[in-house]
Amino acid sequence: MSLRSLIRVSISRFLSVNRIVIALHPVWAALCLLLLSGGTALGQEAPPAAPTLDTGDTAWMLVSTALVMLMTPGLALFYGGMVRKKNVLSSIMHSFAALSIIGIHWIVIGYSLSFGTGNSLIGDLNHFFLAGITPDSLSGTIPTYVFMWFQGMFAIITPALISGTIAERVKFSTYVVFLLIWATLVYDPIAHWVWGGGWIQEMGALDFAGGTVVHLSSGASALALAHLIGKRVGYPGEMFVPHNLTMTVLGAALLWFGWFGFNAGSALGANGIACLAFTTTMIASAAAGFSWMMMEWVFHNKPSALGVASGCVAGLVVITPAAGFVMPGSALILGTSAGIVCYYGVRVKGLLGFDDSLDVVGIHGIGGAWGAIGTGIFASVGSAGLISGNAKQVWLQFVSVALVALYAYVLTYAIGFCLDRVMGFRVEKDVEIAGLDRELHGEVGYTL
Amino acid sequence: MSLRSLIRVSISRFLSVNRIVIALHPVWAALCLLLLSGGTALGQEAPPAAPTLDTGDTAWMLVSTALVMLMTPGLALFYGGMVRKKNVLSSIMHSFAALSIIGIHWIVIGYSLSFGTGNSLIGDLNHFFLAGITPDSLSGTIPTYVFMWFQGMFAIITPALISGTIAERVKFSTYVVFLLIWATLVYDPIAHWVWGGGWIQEMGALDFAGGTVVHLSSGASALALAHLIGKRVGYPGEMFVPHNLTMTVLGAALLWFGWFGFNAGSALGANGIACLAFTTTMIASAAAGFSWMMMEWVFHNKPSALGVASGCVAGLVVITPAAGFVMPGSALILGTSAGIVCYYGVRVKGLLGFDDSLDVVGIHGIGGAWGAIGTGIFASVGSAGLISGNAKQVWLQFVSVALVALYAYVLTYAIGFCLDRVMGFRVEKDVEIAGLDRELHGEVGYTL
Amino acid sequence: MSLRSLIRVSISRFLSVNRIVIALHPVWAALCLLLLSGGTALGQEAPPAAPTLDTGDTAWMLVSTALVMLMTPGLALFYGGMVRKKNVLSSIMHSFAALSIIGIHWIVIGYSLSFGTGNSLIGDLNHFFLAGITPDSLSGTIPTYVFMWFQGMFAIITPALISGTIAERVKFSTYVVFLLIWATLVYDPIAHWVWGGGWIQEMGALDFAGGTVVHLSSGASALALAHLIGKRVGYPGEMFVPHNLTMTVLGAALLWFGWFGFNAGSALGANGIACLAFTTTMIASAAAGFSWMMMEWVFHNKPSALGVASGCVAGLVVITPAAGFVMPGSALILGTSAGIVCYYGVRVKGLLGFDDSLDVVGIHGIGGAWGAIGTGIFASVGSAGLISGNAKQVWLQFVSVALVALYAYVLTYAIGFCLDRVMGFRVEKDVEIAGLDRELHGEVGYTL
Amino acid sequence: MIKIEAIVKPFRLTEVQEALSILGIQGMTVTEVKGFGRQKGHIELYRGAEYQVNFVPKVLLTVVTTEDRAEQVVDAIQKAAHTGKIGDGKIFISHIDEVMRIRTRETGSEAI
Amino acid sequence: MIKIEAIVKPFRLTEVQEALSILGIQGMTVTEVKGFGRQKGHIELYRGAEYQVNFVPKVLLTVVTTEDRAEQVVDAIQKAAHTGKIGDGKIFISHIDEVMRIRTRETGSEAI
Amino acid sequence: MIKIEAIVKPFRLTEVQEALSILGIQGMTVTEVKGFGRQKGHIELYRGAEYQVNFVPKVLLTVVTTEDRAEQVVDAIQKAAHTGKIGDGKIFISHIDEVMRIRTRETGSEAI
Ligand SMILES: Nc1ncnc2c1ncn2[C@@H]1O[C@H](COP(=O)(O)OP(=O)(O)O)[C@@H](O)[C@H]1O
Ligand SMILES: Nc1ncnc2c1ncn2[C@@H]1O[C@H](COP(=O)(O)OP(=O)(O)O)[C@@H](O)[C@H]1O
Ligand SMILES: Nc1ncnc2c1ncn2[C@@H]1O[C@H](COP(=O)(O)OP(=O)(O)O)[C@@H](O)[C@H]1O
Repeated sequence: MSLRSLIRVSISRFLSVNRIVIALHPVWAALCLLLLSGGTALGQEAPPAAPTLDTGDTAWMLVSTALVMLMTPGLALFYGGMVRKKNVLSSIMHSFAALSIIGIHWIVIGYSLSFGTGNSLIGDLNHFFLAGITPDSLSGTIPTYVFMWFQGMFAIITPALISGTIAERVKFSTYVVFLLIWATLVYDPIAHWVWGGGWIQEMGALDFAGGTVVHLSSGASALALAHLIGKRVGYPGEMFVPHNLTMTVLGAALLWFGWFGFNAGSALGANGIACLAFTTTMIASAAAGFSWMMMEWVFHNKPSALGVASGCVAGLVVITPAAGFVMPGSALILGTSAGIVCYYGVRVKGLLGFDDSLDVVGIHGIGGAWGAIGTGIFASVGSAGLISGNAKQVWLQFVSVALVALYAYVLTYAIGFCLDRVMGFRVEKDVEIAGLDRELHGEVGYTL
Repeated sequence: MSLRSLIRVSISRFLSVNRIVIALHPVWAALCLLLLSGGTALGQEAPPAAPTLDTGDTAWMLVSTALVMLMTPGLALFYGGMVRKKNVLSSIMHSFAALSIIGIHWIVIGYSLSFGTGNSLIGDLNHFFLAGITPDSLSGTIPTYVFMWFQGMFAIITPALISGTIAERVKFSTYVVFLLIWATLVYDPIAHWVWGGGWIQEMGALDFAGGTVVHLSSGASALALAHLIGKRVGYPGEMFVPHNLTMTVLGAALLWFGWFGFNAGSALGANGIACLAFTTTMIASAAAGFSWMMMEWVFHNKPSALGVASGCVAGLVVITPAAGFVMPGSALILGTSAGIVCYYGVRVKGLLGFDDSLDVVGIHGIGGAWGAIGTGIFASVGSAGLISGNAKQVWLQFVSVALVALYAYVLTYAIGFCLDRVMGFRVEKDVEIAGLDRELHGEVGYTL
Repeated sequence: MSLRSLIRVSISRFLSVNRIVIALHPVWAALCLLLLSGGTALGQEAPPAAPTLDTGDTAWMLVSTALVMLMTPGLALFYGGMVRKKNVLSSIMHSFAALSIIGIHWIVIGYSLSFGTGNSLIGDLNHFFLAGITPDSLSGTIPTYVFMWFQGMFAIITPALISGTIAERVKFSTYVVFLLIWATLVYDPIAHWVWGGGWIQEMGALDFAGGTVVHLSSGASALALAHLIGKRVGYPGEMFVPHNLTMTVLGAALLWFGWFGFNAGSALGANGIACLAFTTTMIASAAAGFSWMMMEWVFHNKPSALGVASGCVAGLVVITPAAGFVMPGSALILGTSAGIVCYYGVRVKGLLGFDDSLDVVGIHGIGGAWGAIGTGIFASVGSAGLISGNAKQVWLQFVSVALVALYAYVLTYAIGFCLDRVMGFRVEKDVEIAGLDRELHGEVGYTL
Repeated sequence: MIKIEAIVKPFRLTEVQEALSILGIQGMTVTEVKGFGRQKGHIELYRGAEYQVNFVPKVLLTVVTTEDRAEQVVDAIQKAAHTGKIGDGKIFISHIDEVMRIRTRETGSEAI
Repeated sequence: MIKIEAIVKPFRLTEVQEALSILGIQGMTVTEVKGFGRQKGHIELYRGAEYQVNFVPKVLLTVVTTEDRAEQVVDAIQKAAHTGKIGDGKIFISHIDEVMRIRTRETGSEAI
Repeated sequence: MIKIEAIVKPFRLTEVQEALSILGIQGMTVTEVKGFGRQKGHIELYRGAEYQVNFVPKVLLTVVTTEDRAEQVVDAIQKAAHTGKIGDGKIFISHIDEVMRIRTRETGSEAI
């Protein structure tokens, strides 16, 4: 089956599915997607099956998986420090709910929908409840169990990222339901497209560690929810000031630390590419922290800790899809640009007038998109981008960015819209004023 | 030197040493048990000596050991956030004192008493001061040094867990002495019974990563001290509210992160069982966080961050003895039950009317016991529990739970009783009211 | 070329250079050093090139590198908690600026100047911008990329350590420039001397993981800046009390955790020596935490959390140069002495009347010097110190300590002096009173 | 001189300040306080232990002004702080003998 | 109307409130303050640097009530806050001109 | 009895206390407050959002003393708190009816 025809097929299917999805209630849509997965398998299991277990690779993947798990609590602190004191625990809850709920969803259907053979649009349910996986199953040189959880940690942090946009006003019960539907209808399909043998992978678009799957998808979904849920009471007039930046900085540090597992772990082994990804990750984060700091210094004469922390995260976002595909010099360019692009990115909400509480759109959406395009430009290791004379790669990246963003935005808006009708997506005004910690969770962050 | 004669030597040495221990007095019960140890040794060194060093296994065990070390500071924060502001540093000190003091105790006698050949009740002093261990010594495929410290980190965190029960009123000097005696008379023997070739191991009871050795023993000991030390001034009338839940949540996150080393590291290598243990650990923690949250939601209509964090820890406690023996489905059941069992567990103190400041009994005691029994029910990998048709395993688990709990309770009560007589276990009332940080440690947690 | 003559050469060159350095403006000095690097190579690449990649070693080094990276944010918290609330973010910024700026400096010239062949005084620029390194390049059994970043993390944390001395009053812009010059003129040469094939390495002085390169150099430089910048407004009369010791304790915990990568990672593989280094590191930290605590207990009757945390860090500092060279018993002696030596070390500033805000001189300077000497005394594994009958080693250690301290002090003073003239090293008095967070960074740490 | 102390709901503070600055009153001192009264507090739950927190966070505004302006100040505060729900707070008015501006030693109406 | 300001030891607050509610007084305002007086503070030690902290945390209770009830209120507070040890605190009694309830504009005794 | 309330810059507190103890006055109560007035606040920037923080941290010193000593107390505070820059603060002087020491029930000048 030729690549061209294949793309035609996939895209047409993709669109048709999409139409259905938009038309129907999420749960139906889920069904449709699942039914479609009956089709003949066009994709294949992500990592090529290899004969024997390598203890070094396994050790590294066990650690990487633990590191990526740590990123979600890191995110909880990164976000928790930026909200107002009265909402700190509710923001932390958003991440811990993702850990608990997607942690279960993943082993039940998530992994199978994402990495089951299925077709080019969605996996299958052959691994429902991890069916068919034993301690002896291998994915490449590592046990499938650790590959499964390494991927699972990505599925967990992605919706948690979205929570930053709706922080300080989202209704917790609705958020919990949203997590489950979003993971099923948005994350799992996209993960399948890019890594599970789906159409994007077949098309040849590159995403080393999740620039489109994780960051772009969460950023685009965040924009949809920002549009849907509306502004916080008093925004932007009143003071919306981070209540504890030391917590935010600690969160950024844990994110950075965990990101080494996120990116270098995506090599799925302790090899030269893992070390390259580690190198580019460190360079991009440092460079972006520096460039964001310089932007603040030049334009406001005040380099801030929040700025450096935001820059480092932006750099990590942008290098994610490129980590194992680019050389250090390119990483330096991508990182430096990340700090500048996202510095302006977080200002977009002001212009377009939506309330993205913690700048998920500005950093993960815009940063994720730029990173994916940048990968098409700078790819040169085990792949070829513009600088290696392969201009077409930029186009492939662009297609994947456009369609993933579109899909994530539309579906998330649809899901959010239905949930808003059914359960209400937002708390009462007086609850919002009194604070979510006290009203929804019956506790307060500090008694100092 | 023949095994028998070697054992005779070790035992005689051991007893002579022990006479000293007993001369210092506390525990007759200990003596009785030790006298019984005359019989020939059936046990042997925990990990079977294997020919060569595997760098992958070694890498994983180095990391696991560091991860388990991080759990103790994680516990310091988990506990520190739950006490009142005036006692935060004293609670943190309890964990750091364990790191410092048991850290030394372990290399001097702890490791040898726990993992020395000895007999079925206690090890020997052949490894006094790590005698006989060199950088070339191997335990299985890893250097003995890393095996020694991996086990040492367990010995450190176990007494630190107990400190949660006596927080906000225990006298620091007495606590320090307690650490040393408890480690020698309670932890080291139990560790030997279960992992060092002792009677529980011989009996065939299962404990993959320390459900009985770490959690049940600390929980039962905590109950003894709760009975001995009495309630905090003003308990339960006044407000005993966590002063900084963000710190507690961070602590829970570090515990969770470190627990991957605790459980998956207990495979002593980067192999399929390590990955299985990692998988079950993640599932149980997520499931328990979720079930505890749902219990709060159903019964109080307020799912709380403290609840989710407590649930996650409860799930980790319950899966600990089972981690490498059960399949994911069983882990889901164990985890879900953990959140429910411990949700009620922390309410027991109210009914029985003792003051277990930070719920060590409710979570580690009850959770540890349930986990050990549950292992007997669900064991199916490299072992056989009830669901694999081996009902006897449940009985073996029950016996080990009962005797470990009894031994820990009785000895701890005896040790505590003596220390209370000799040094006093509790601070003066006005010291308790003014706060331990200021009064005992001459510092305050915050100057905000 | 014989060792003796070689040492003569190196030392004479060293002194000549030094004279120039002292005489001239830093930039010139830089030039001189670089020009000298034209000479024939006497040194050689740090780790002997080995044929194949070992996944286990690579896994461990990837983790170790991530662990050492985490130490710098850990330091940010360790320091941040000790300053006054109004300066917490500025202190955190000092560490994050090092991560961002030295993170770039290292890949541009730092790595090449430190580990390029060059001569016995400085590397070369052959690896300018990591030239000549590919994902396939190996250093020993690990990819050069991970070796490069492992070393890079050391280059990042060293100047960050210095920032503790000038905290609460240093001008951020000047600090940023200082970072770049100091890394080029002080850190990179010293790293080359000790690990890059420079004169200290040739002379045969031992430094397993950076006692002289990291701790002594930062401590001596800190002293120079303390002399140069002067005391904080109101020091010592007013209250200079840590504003958040829980943050400091968390920082200490992250430092301790990361230090396992720092020391055990310095074995550059997952082998017996790495496990030995892990063991000695844990022992020294525990012992020093205990001994510092006992000193406080005996002399003030108040063992403090800050004391234990300081002691643990002191123990880690002292064991650093010895970690892989000494046996556990020696580590216990070194650790215990560390707590006592540094307990007095932090009191030196009071006697000599300088203001070392966070005791960098007392802990890293004095501790680093003692550790280097102690290594000469206790070295016995893969090397021979006094206790192995090689008294000369103590002399070699002494020479390296004396010359590194002298070099670091003099150059740092010169750099600081010039910067003070050109940009001013210290903020205005009213800025210092209002707090650096608000005035320099336009933000505040907490809004509680 | 008259001292006006108003205990109001924290989220009305900005409104009150704007109302006062319209009257040309810039100077005031604000203190965070805990209020006990008809307005009930909230409930917190920690591992099943239920605590009734019976205070409500309030802010205390202190404005010192001249006799003649006192009434309009009180009026402005009352209107701006008013929500009509229980817990809107109180205003206490009292005489003080003297005011001094530390910077200039000015006293009386010059001082404020 | 009478304003009663009592500076008491924090851990006596609950007792005082109970004593007042027995008198049927629910409304009061509480402020956390630092007290300096005969009662000495404590010493803190950080890496050998010794600091004498010479304030003691106290709480300031403000109760506004009518002339006729003032005496029993003072009495109740004094009894409830009393421990007999140095640092029990002070009670300040003063007249205020007017009280207004923001919610209703009621004044005088209706307002409290 | 006279109640003297002084709003001063936090970093002058120690000086003021020393000045008062020279007068033999040990007892006082200190409250952290937010001051609004001529002295402008500062600007904070978070991801490009600029916030004008228009209060300034101040401390409120409350000293109750006898008529005869009031003047020198005010004088001492004014001198010690004075920097000459905008924001030095205010001193409010008012009469109170009675003071009671909780520990001893002493009243009047014995109570302070
Ligand atoms: N007698 C009083 N003395 C001092 N402060 C009071 C008094 N009564 C009420 N307050 C303050 O006024 C606030 C509002 O009073 P509350 O009775 O709750 O509502 P409302 O003023 O609408 O009747 C309380 O939180 C408390 O701070
Ligand atoms: N002259 C004063 N003016 C204002 N407050 C005072 C005065 N004297 C004492 N206080 C307050 O009363 C508290 C208790 O006073 P103190 O002298 O310590 O004990 P006692 O009231 O038992 O003599 C002090 O902490 C302070 O807050
Ligand atoms: N009318 C007022 N009522 C109460 N407090 C006031 C008043 N005016 C000023 N203050 C307090 O005095 C402080 C200093 O006043 P400000 O106008 O800033 O400087 P200055 O006193 O030098 O004129 C303010 O921060 C505020 O706390």
